[in-house]
Amino acid sequence: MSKEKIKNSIKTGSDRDGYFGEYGGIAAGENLMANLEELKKAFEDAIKDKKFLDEFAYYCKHWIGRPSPIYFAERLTKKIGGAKIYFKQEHLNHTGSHKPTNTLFQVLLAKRMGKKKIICESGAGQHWSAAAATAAKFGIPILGVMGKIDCARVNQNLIKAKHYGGKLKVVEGSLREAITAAIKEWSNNPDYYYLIGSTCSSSPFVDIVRYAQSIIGKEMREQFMELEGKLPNEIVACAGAGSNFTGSIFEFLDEPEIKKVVVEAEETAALTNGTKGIQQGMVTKFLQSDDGSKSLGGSSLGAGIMYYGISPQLAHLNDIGAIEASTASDKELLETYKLVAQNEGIGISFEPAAAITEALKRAKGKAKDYIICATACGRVEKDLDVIEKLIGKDFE
Amino acid sequence: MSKEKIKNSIKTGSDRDGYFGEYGGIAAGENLMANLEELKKAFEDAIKDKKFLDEFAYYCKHWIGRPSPIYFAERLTKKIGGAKIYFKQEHLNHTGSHKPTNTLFQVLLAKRMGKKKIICESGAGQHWSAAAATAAKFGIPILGVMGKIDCARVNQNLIKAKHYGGKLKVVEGSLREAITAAIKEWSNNPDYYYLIGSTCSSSPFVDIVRYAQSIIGKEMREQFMELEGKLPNEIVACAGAGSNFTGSIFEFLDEPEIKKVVVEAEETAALTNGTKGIQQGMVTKFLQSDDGSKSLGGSSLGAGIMYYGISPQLAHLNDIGAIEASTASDKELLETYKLVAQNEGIGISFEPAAAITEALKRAKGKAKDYIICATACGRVEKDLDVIEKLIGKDFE
Amino acid sequence: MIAYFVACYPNFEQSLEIIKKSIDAGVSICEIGFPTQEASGEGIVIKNAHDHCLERNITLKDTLKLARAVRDYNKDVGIILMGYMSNIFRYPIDNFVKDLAAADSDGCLIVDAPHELKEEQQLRNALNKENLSLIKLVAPTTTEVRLKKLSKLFSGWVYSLNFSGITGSKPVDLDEVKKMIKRIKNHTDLPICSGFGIKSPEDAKKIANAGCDGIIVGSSIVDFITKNLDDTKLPENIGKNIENFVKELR
Amino acid sequence: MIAYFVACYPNFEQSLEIIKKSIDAGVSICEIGFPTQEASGEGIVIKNAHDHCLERNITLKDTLKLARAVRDYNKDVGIILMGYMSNIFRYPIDNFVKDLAAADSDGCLIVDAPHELKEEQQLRNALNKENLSLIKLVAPTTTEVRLKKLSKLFSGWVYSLNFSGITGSKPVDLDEVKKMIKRIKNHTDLPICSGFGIKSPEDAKKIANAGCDGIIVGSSIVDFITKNLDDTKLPENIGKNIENFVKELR
Ligand SMILES: Cc1ncc(COP(=O)(O)O)c(C=O)c1O
Ligand SMILES: Cc1ncc(COP(=O)(O)O)c(C=O)c1O
Repeated sequence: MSKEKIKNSIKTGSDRDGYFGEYGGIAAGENLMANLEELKKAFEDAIKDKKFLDEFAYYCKHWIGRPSPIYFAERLTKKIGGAKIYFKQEHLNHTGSHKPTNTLFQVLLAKRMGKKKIICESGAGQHWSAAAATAAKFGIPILGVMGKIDCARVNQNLIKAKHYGGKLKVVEGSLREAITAAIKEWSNNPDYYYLIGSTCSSSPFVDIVRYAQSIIGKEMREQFMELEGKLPNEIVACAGAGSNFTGSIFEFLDEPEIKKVVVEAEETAALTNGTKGIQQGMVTKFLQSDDGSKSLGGSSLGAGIMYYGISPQLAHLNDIGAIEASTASDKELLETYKLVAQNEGIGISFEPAAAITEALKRAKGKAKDYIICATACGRVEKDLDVIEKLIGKDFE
Repeated sequence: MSKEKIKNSIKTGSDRDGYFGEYGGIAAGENLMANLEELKKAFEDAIKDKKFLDEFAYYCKHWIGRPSPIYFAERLTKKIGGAKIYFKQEHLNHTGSHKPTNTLFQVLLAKRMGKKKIICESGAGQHWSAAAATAAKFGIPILGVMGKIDCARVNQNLIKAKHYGGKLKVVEGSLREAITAAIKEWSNNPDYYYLIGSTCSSSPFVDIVRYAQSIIGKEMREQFMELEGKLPNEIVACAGAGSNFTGSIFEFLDEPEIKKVVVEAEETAALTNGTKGIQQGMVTKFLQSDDGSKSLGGSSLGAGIMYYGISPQLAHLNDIGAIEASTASDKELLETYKLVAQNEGIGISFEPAAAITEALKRAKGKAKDYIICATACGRVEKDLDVIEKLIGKDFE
Repeated sequence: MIAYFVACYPNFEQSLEIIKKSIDAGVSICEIGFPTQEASGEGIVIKNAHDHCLERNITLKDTLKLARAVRDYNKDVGIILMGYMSNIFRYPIDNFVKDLAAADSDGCLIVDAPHELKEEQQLRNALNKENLSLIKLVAPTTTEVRLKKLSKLFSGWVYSLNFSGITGSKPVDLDEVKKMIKRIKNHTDLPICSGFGIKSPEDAKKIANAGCDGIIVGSSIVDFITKNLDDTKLPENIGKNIENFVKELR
Repeated sequence: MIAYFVACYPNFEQSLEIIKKSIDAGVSICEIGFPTQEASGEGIVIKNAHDHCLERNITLKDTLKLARAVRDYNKDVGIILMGYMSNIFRYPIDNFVKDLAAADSDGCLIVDAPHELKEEQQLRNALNKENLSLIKLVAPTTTEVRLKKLSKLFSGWVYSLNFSGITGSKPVDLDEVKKMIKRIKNHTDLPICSGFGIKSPEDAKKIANAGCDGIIVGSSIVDFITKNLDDTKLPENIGKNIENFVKELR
């Protein structure tokens, strides 16, 4: 990896005002501005502090179990016939997804800032259980907010979080409403740390989460160089708001020869089908009514990729052609889950099934030395009840 | 690690006849003898084959996600006040326990032997889901046998195994009956590979499983030397039949200064309360009726440590004082689960809770630089429903 | 006294009638909130009113119509549109400012648009050109450095938040309010209005005595409407309710 | 003809009566299985009979008593105890051999005790000293090398397994049986008895013609007992049943 400064690098954080091109920024109430400023300063300080970064690396290794390995999906590759398909096995992380890398980074940041309590939102409950685990590990009380709709289908995460000692507040709706409600909690308690779960909301959250998750791509570089002697030709990852995808590709942003493909749930594809707007603290693409007063979008099996907005950085990168966007349907998620289970002995959750669906399509017919790496960012446990209900009989 | 031959080393496999001292051997039907001989030869050949071992190491790394890290349980250590408590995080392995290391090794062995189908038994279903995943990964059909009692409480493992493509046969009873029934299946189909889940049954199974799982201790040595510059003073691990414990301590058998403590479920503590007998293919300690016609022992929350026998090697090592044995009660398992969740943000299953229970007792009041390492060999998901039912309300 | 209304709550006609009666009762500035799902700064009372209007497809356009009708009723009352950036951005901004001017309103107040937001700057410039105000908020958490910067952007009057948090969530601490107003006065000569947490005429009086030039009542009025939706005399009763506040402020 | 009985199934008295009538019907060797949970080589029919006896606390001691009673009834019939190592080991071995001799039985056959097992060696030595036999089994999967080793240990007669698998699980392949017997004959002059999968007198005849010196019927007899537990004439009917087998073998 070249250490020289690259001219016109796009591998950067947000600009001075928190923007990525014309997206991002801070669209927050005045009462949160001091918090956001404090957070930004704390973040910038922290990432210059070797001790802090060493601490993050230490717990990444020993608590989360990083690095997550890359894995050559040999039988799927053979079945599809074409490019070599790899998985980045983020599901092997503690708590079963990429989420704890972010919660670890931010809880350490909260600790460094002297915060005594944490608030967070969650969609699939993966962030919630990861956040609650992290807060327990460092002995900090935590309050989570989730939408009723999501709670119903990811019960295991709720139970685990409860056992870790987290308190949960359930609100009507889904992730959108959970974020709104969590921000309200923060407004009411500006001395808390707000632990956001993805690359969304106001600056500097997008940069913080991207910073933490970029470890995914960094590991990928090292691992591919070691195993294959070269980097993958394409990197594919799913996105709810985008932390998993951004983390997977950020490392390679200045290498345009590597294709970067983000996959959204067909029903909530903000990047593909959204319009520019200002909601939930940021300027980005949303699935929204024309007048901006309502969110749109249906429901996906992938609870974690069911967000009606997208990371502002990804909106920008998509506009400038640095990434490509695609979608996956519920039917495809199910089929891909089965394929992966039966051919690789890996039970992935619905979210990474979106990425792998796309990877399989792209692999077909490609040269044998072409490499496509899909990030497998979740394990199936949380979705198992739903799958059993839906397609249990298929497996008899 | 010294490479010299140690005089009177006890870090060995079974003797020429498959015995460890007066335990072990082969107590199998004549129709299985050829299979066992074939297996022994194949095993001895395989572990001399660098290519085979490299393959095992490759998949350990990329599919299972080994090495599993060691983890300093800082808050528990502080809470208890005494020795430093470490966890060996085997629950971070793919499928969530130490089991896939064994299934991977044996499926590779089966492949090498040209076997076209696999049979296995399971108690907690951890071995079953790990075995089914491994068989799927290598495209080999698999038949599992489990007892009805166990099936009822580890439903998630059964569903996952089904999705991997495994066929399950349910028999009356628990692990004992499952082993008997699986052996019968093997007797009926001697061309199948019998994939045993632990260090039990006839020679060479005990050696095979021990060989595969010894990676746990090998990793521990490297990791402790790197992190602490010294080895732990005590290693504590739970045992059903003993693969997890044997894997954890085998590496250190010739270092008597390291205490090795095996923890059984109080209700099924064969090593502590058993008598010598010959059942299930081996000479070892069992909880049995005086006349040897029936097994005894109650039920433990730890489905995976509820076996009425014990590895013959452990019976021997216990007789010669190379290891110590202890037990944990259901009440203790529950309490320890809660403690670990709330203080370390790790949701362990009931089996490792046995080891950690013992580790906590031993840590109390010890010197601050004394190190106790407990193997955390399973994650909670499979036990979550049971915990919710039992102590859900405690956590509100 | 400044009163906050959710536009077209419970519908256009009643909403207009309510506002008219409020003006008659002595409201000097009408804050008309335009409905949005994005009500992250609002408590449950106001949020529910927003949801009621959203279900009936009330838009910012309807809100501007309402503002125009209010102006037609009264030439002198202050009219400020209040809401979130989402709707204005989608309107889009320049058209919104044109329509706001056409409605002869006085300006707007945007909850989630700090001056760092480029779109806020765009809105502010457009409003300035039309001689309309962008009312800025100051919160207890606003730092001195920031307050100084903000003071250069004040226009019309200053909205002083009585506490950090969402509407209607906490009791007011009078000493804090006094401190806030004093802090802001150091930076501006514009009127300062205090909002959040004013539930009763007694609250209003206390806060008014804390040194501000006006008080803003929101949740309390919306709550009254919600609780009396079936009352045929609702506008009149709101008027009486507001008279009670105004009396205390004289 | 060799018949396999589960000791004390369904109880001591009936079991004894059944065996007596079987001897009268022409059984030349009685194989009396002692009950154990450890019935890993048995099919469901025999396993259920074992479980029945275990529930009634039948032990190896009871089995020896039964063997003694059988001997008292008939001086010439062969009596072999059959079962698993578990019970004998716990008895323990030396006492078992003493009691077996005292019961005037001819030996025993242990399913799960290959000659590699040290405890088998111990048992074999003890039996040898008392001039009792340890019947060894040969399976289709037994290799030539192994068969040669085994042949040195043969005693009494040789149990040739008709297939690899558990009792009662598969149909018999006659060619395989012939091959088996021929292979064993190459190594020994002792009588060879074929067992497993012999369900009917016709089966018995076919197998007998394959060159063996005796056939062993197990599941089929146990099954008959299980299905006719309430029959007061059960022993007699078993006798008739066995006569049908014996007829085919003459
Ligand atoms: C397993 C899993 N994958 C992916 C996502 C999507 O989130 P993001 O886009 O932030 O990676 C989630 C969110 O909850 C998730 O749980
Ligand atoms: C999580 C877990 N730990 C421990 C065990 C005990 O098995 P062993 O003694 O072979 O390690 C099991 C067995 O299923 C298990 O599932």
